[in-house]
Amino acid sequence: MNAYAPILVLGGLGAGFAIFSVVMASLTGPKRYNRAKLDAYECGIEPTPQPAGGGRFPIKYYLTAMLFIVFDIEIVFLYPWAVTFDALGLFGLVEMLLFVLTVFVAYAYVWRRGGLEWD
Amino acid sequence: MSATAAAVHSLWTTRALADTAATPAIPTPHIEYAQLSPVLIVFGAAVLGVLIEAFAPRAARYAGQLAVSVVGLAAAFAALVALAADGYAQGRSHVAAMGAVAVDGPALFLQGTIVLIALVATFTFAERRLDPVAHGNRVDSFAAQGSAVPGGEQEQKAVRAGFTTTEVFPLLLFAVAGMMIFPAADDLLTLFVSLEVFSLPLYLLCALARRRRLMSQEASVKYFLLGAFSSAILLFGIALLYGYAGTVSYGGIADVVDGTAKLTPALANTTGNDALLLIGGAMVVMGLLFKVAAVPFHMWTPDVYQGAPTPVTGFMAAAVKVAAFGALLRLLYVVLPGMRWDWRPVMWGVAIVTMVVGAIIAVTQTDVKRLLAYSSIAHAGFLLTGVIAVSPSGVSSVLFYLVAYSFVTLGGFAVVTLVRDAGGEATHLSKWAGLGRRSPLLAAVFAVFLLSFAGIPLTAGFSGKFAVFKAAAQGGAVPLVVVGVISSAIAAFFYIRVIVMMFFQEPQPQGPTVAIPSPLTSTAIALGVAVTLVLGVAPQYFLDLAGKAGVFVR
Amino acid sequence: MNPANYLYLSALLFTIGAAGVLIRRNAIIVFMCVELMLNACNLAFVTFSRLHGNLDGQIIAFFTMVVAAAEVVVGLAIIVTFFRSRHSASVDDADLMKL
Amino acid sequence: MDPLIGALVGAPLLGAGILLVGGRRLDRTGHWIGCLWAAVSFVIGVVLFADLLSRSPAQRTLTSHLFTWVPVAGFQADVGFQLDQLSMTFVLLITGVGTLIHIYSVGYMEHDENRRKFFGYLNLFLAAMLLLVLADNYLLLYVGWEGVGLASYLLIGFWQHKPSAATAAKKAFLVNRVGDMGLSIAIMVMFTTFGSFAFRPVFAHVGDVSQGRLTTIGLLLLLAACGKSAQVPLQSWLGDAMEGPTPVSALIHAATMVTAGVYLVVRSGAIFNAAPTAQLAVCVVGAVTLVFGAIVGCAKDDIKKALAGSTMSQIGYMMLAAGLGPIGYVFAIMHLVTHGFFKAGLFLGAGSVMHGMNDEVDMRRFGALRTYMPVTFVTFGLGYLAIIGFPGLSGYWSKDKIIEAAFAKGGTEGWTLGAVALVGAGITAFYMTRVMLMTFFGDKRWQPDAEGHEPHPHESPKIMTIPMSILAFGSVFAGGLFSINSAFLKWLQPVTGHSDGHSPVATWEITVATLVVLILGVGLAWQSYGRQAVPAVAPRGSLLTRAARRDLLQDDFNHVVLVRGGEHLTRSLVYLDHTVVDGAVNGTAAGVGGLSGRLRRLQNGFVRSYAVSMLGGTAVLVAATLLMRGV
Repeated sequence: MNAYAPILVLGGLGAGFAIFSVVMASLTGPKRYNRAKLDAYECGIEPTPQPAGGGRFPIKYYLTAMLFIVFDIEIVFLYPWAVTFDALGLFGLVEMLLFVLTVFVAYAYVWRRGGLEWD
Repeated sequence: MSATAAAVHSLWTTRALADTAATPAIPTPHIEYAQLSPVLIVFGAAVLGVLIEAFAPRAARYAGQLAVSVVGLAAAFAALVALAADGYAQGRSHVAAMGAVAVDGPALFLQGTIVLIALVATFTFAERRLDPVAHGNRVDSFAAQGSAVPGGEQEQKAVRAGFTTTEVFPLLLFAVAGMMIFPAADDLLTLFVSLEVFSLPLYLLCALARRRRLMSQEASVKYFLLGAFSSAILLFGIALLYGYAGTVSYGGIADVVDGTAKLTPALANTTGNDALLLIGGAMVVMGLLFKVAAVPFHMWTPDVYQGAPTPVTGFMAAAVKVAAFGALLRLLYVVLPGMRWDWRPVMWGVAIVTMVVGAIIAVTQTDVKRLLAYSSIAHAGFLLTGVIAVSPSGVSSVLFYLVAYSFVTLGGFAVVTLVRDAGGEATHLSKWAGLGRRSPLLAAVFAVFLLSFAGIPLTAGFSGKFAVFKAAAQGGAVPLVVVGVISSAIAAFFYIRVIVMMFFQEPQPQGPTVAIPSPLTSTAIALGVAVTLVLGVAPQYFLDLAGKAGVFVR
Repeated sequence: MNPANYLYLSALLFTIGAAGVLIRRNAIIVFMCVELMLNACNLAFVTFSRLHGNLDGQIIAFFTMVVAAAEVVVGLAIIVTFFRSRHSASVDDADLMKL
Repeated sequence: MDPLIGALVGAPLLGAGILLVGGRRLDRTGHWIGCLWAAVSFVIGVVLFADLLSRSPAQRTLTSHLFTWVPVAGFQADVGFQLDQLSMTFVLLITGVGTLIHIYSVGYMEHDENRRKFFGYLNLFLAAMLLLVLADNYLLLYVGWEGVGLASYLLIGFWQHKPSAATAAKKAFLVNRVGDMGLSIAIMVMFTTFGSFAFRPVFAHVGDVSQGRLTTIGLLLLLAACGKSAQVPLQSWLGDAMEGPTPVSALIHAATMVTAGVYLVVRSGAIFNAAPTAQLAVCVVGAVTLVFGAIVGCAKDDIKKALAGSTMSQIGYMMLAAGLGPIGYVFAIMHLVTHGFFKAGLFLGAGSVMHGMNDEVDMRRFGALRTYMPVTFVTFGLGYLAIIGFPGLSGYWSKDKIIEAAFAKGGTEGWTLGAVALVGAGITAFYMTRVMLMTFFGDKRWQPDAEGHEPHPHESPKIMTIPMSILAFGSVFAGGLFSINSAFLKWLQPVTGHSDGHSPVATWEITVATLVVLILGVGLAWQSYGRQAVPAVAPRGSLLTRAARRDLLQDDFNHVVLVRGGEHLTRSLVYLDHTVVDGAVNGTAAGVGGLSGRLRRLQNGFVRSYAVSMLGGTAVLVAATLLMRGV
């Protein structure tokens, strides 16, 4: 049972905070609704897209998403290095610089070939 | 409360082990740049290629890319030769980059083969004389704009503007670099990463055909989905092997399998469970068998070979097989020799099924590219017989066979690019009827390649098959050799059938024409013929070379 | 808690992914199932890492994530071009080449 | 010096490679490249010759082991060369005459658009022929043997747009296959008998083997020699082979390739010496062909075919000599060399005549050409005198020796063979005089060619006449030079061995008899073709003449016996084949095909079913691995 205690504590804390926030907001905040506010929030695009042309997303959306993923994921290598920066010394620095440089080459390609332009 | 806090803490930390208490000292890693230089040169050339794509004006890209690729590959080959001359192929071979990459005979031999294949493939990639001139621009085998919808307005615009996908060169180089690491990988992580490094560019290259783009894209989708599926299975196998041995380095796993490793309590617990080893090993081997196109993991091969642009097909058929067989050899000979009594019978089965199925299905094929695809499947079976030998001569015979096979394959697919009609390449076999009348030289060259595939004496194919079967027979796999010879006979049937078709049938009235290639493709074909004949007539030197390069470092 | 349970979970996820690849028609979903398989592998790696008390497994998980991301990028690009030329992402429509 | 031996073969091979791969861009220079590599090969040959001469006779055998081709325990196929006096003689003949003919062809083939290809094939031929004579084992010799066959096939059919040339090439190829079959079976028997096919071990162990085996091998080798050297009964292809360009006829079908059979017999002397039956068979074949070819030569009106008959006949002499054993080996080779000179010269002369006469070959349409083509006339005339054995010229020295050796065999055989050889000499004098008279003397019987062009005979360019002159020089002096102090005999003796034999007839008697026969032959020819005008249309002629015009009915014989008989045999075999063999073969083929069709259906194009197969395969793989551990 002891093993599950932390989970229970964490769950309790989380639930408490959620209930507290919602209740407090409804009690104290002003109540002026509009359409945008009533919509569910989904990363800034319409949650139920129904544009002309059969409900397809523009290709740009995927492109941006893919670019985001591929550049975002590089952090995963930077983080462990940052933690052990001292221990790895100059070797680590040089290697990481090379790594980042390579990522920048990819960035340069994307940028020059218009991958970052929305239109 | 403090007990609870510690327990919460343990959710995201691991308890420090006794011997690494306090701040664990990380030994400063080091990388032997000189020994890795061949791979690094190719990677460097690839990155340079990306920069050319980014900054060079469109008109200058083709020449720039071609120059960078050729120079990079040539430099890499020079570096490989220098390493071999320095004795890294024999006495000085060791494991570089903190146990990630082996620098030894088989690795250098296979890397050299891959680099040469890539060099020849670069020539076929750069061929611009085959397709008719479109809107005043010479075009190659690749799509004007890969992202444009086939037949759409954007594509026509791209064609009119004379766009070409010069990205194929850096993609090729990335793939080559991955393939160079693949047979040299000395831990499972490097194996997996290099697998993906060479696979991902290939998926893209498959989709970039200029003609028949729907088929090309379909090939790409199939290759990608199945390839991703197989690499997921391979990765799970790696996970299980890691679970069994507590390490992913080849030497470490081999020690655990042999029972010579120092047992920690955790290890004692997992090594008791052979299922982890057996299942994991089988799954990793499956991932490699997928790449070499062994039955029953072969089904992607004909579809992808047919759909992909022919230069890419030639490159894939040759280089992937070399890289994957290299990795398979290292895995089975370095990591798993301790359990060869388990995998040898299984591989027997795979080899037999592969040879027989490859040869039999090929009999009824009507498309040249699919025919060559099935032939490559059958050849994978022949190569597997050499792998099964588990002897030094097994290694050297497979190395030799790979060289013989790959250049013939490259040449064969290069010939396919030359036979064309209005719709691009005329790959249907019926159109090849009477080619010997129309273009005797080309038909004769193709006949030489086919004879080599069939393993007729005085060709490279014969020397290779002979070496492999000999090694297998000496290794006690005589029944396997018998099956091999029978399926060779079946295979010879359809190779000869094509030759008969070319020389003894009347040409069709609306038959294809044979394009006059530039020196690029001619070089590729001539090299294929030269290797076929040299390895067929005087194989001894190369057999010796392969024999000298046949010792793995551990 | 017995680490074997994590392994069972991982095997379960892997199987679900594999089954998805075989059953689903939409290329994107097939692909998501492959990603699920990769993540099942990650779970196994991390569990074994904990079991053996070394960090190798966790490092491998990092690499797997990066590789998976690269695969996503390549895969989505391929599937999107495929979809655009056929107006269908069903893998069963990809049967121009057979026999 | 040893690597030079390889270079000897390599040079023309390289030339062939360059010319055949080089493509059209070499069209303008290709012929000179071809000549260059032939000449390089000749120079290397001369260097090696000088090297051999500088050694003592016992040490004039150089070997060069290139590599082991197929290394298996108990079966070792090496690629190695052996250069001794015998090979050296051939090397000089092949490269020397070859180079001259290359140069001649530059002029002869000047207007042919495929001249580059022609020179490529010629180089290929040189390489194959050199390989044949330099091989140190029968297997490699076989490679060269097939190589010259290939080159010959390609060159006979060089003008493949002519149906007759294509047919002739096919015929040569087929007939040669019969002989090649003999050689390949001989090699197999040899291997089972001696466990090797290298010359040295085979010849060293001849004594340990039963007579029957040796006779079998000898007869099979004879069959091979018959095919390549156009000996009865496999001679029918040579006449048709004249469809090829004339330089080819000169080089391949007169001077070198067709003598390969003689080389084979002489080289295998050790085997034949121990198998008298086979030896006698060689003699008989040689004697029969000698007369056969001579008779055919008498009746042909086509100048090249007449010469082809003569070639057959002269090779018959060589075979006869080779069959005599140590008495005759040296003279066979000596006649081979002198024949190489004068026959090549004669063919080149014939080519020169054709060159000036709109490619006309019918001698009945020649006549009186001696004033129009003085150089050709003189060189051809010298060749003529040499071949009929005019005293002092090359043919006299070598042919008389063969006749003498035939008598020296002794017994009835000796008398018979000697008499046949003597009669052959007479017929030779007759038909060669006939050729000479019909071509260069008498009245003009020129006729316009098919397109109505009147012939304007003219001397050929220097590039053609110079090689002809050099060959004529050889025709005159070679035999004499060889005979000074028995130089040739001493040179070859260490390889072939020699014994003098005891001739029942004195040398001077033979010389006189030969001269008498010679004069008879020439006189008869003068009577028929010199004094009387030659009719422009061939008269009906006697039965023998008519038969001879049809190659003594060889083709008809072949047709009746082999083709018809073959058809019957085939028909019955076909029946057997259909019912029994086909049942099995077709059953297998259909089985494979059916299986193929069924398996093929698994490849249904659906990614998902491929994935099922992969996953299923993995499951089987895993299960099998686990099972193995379980077992």
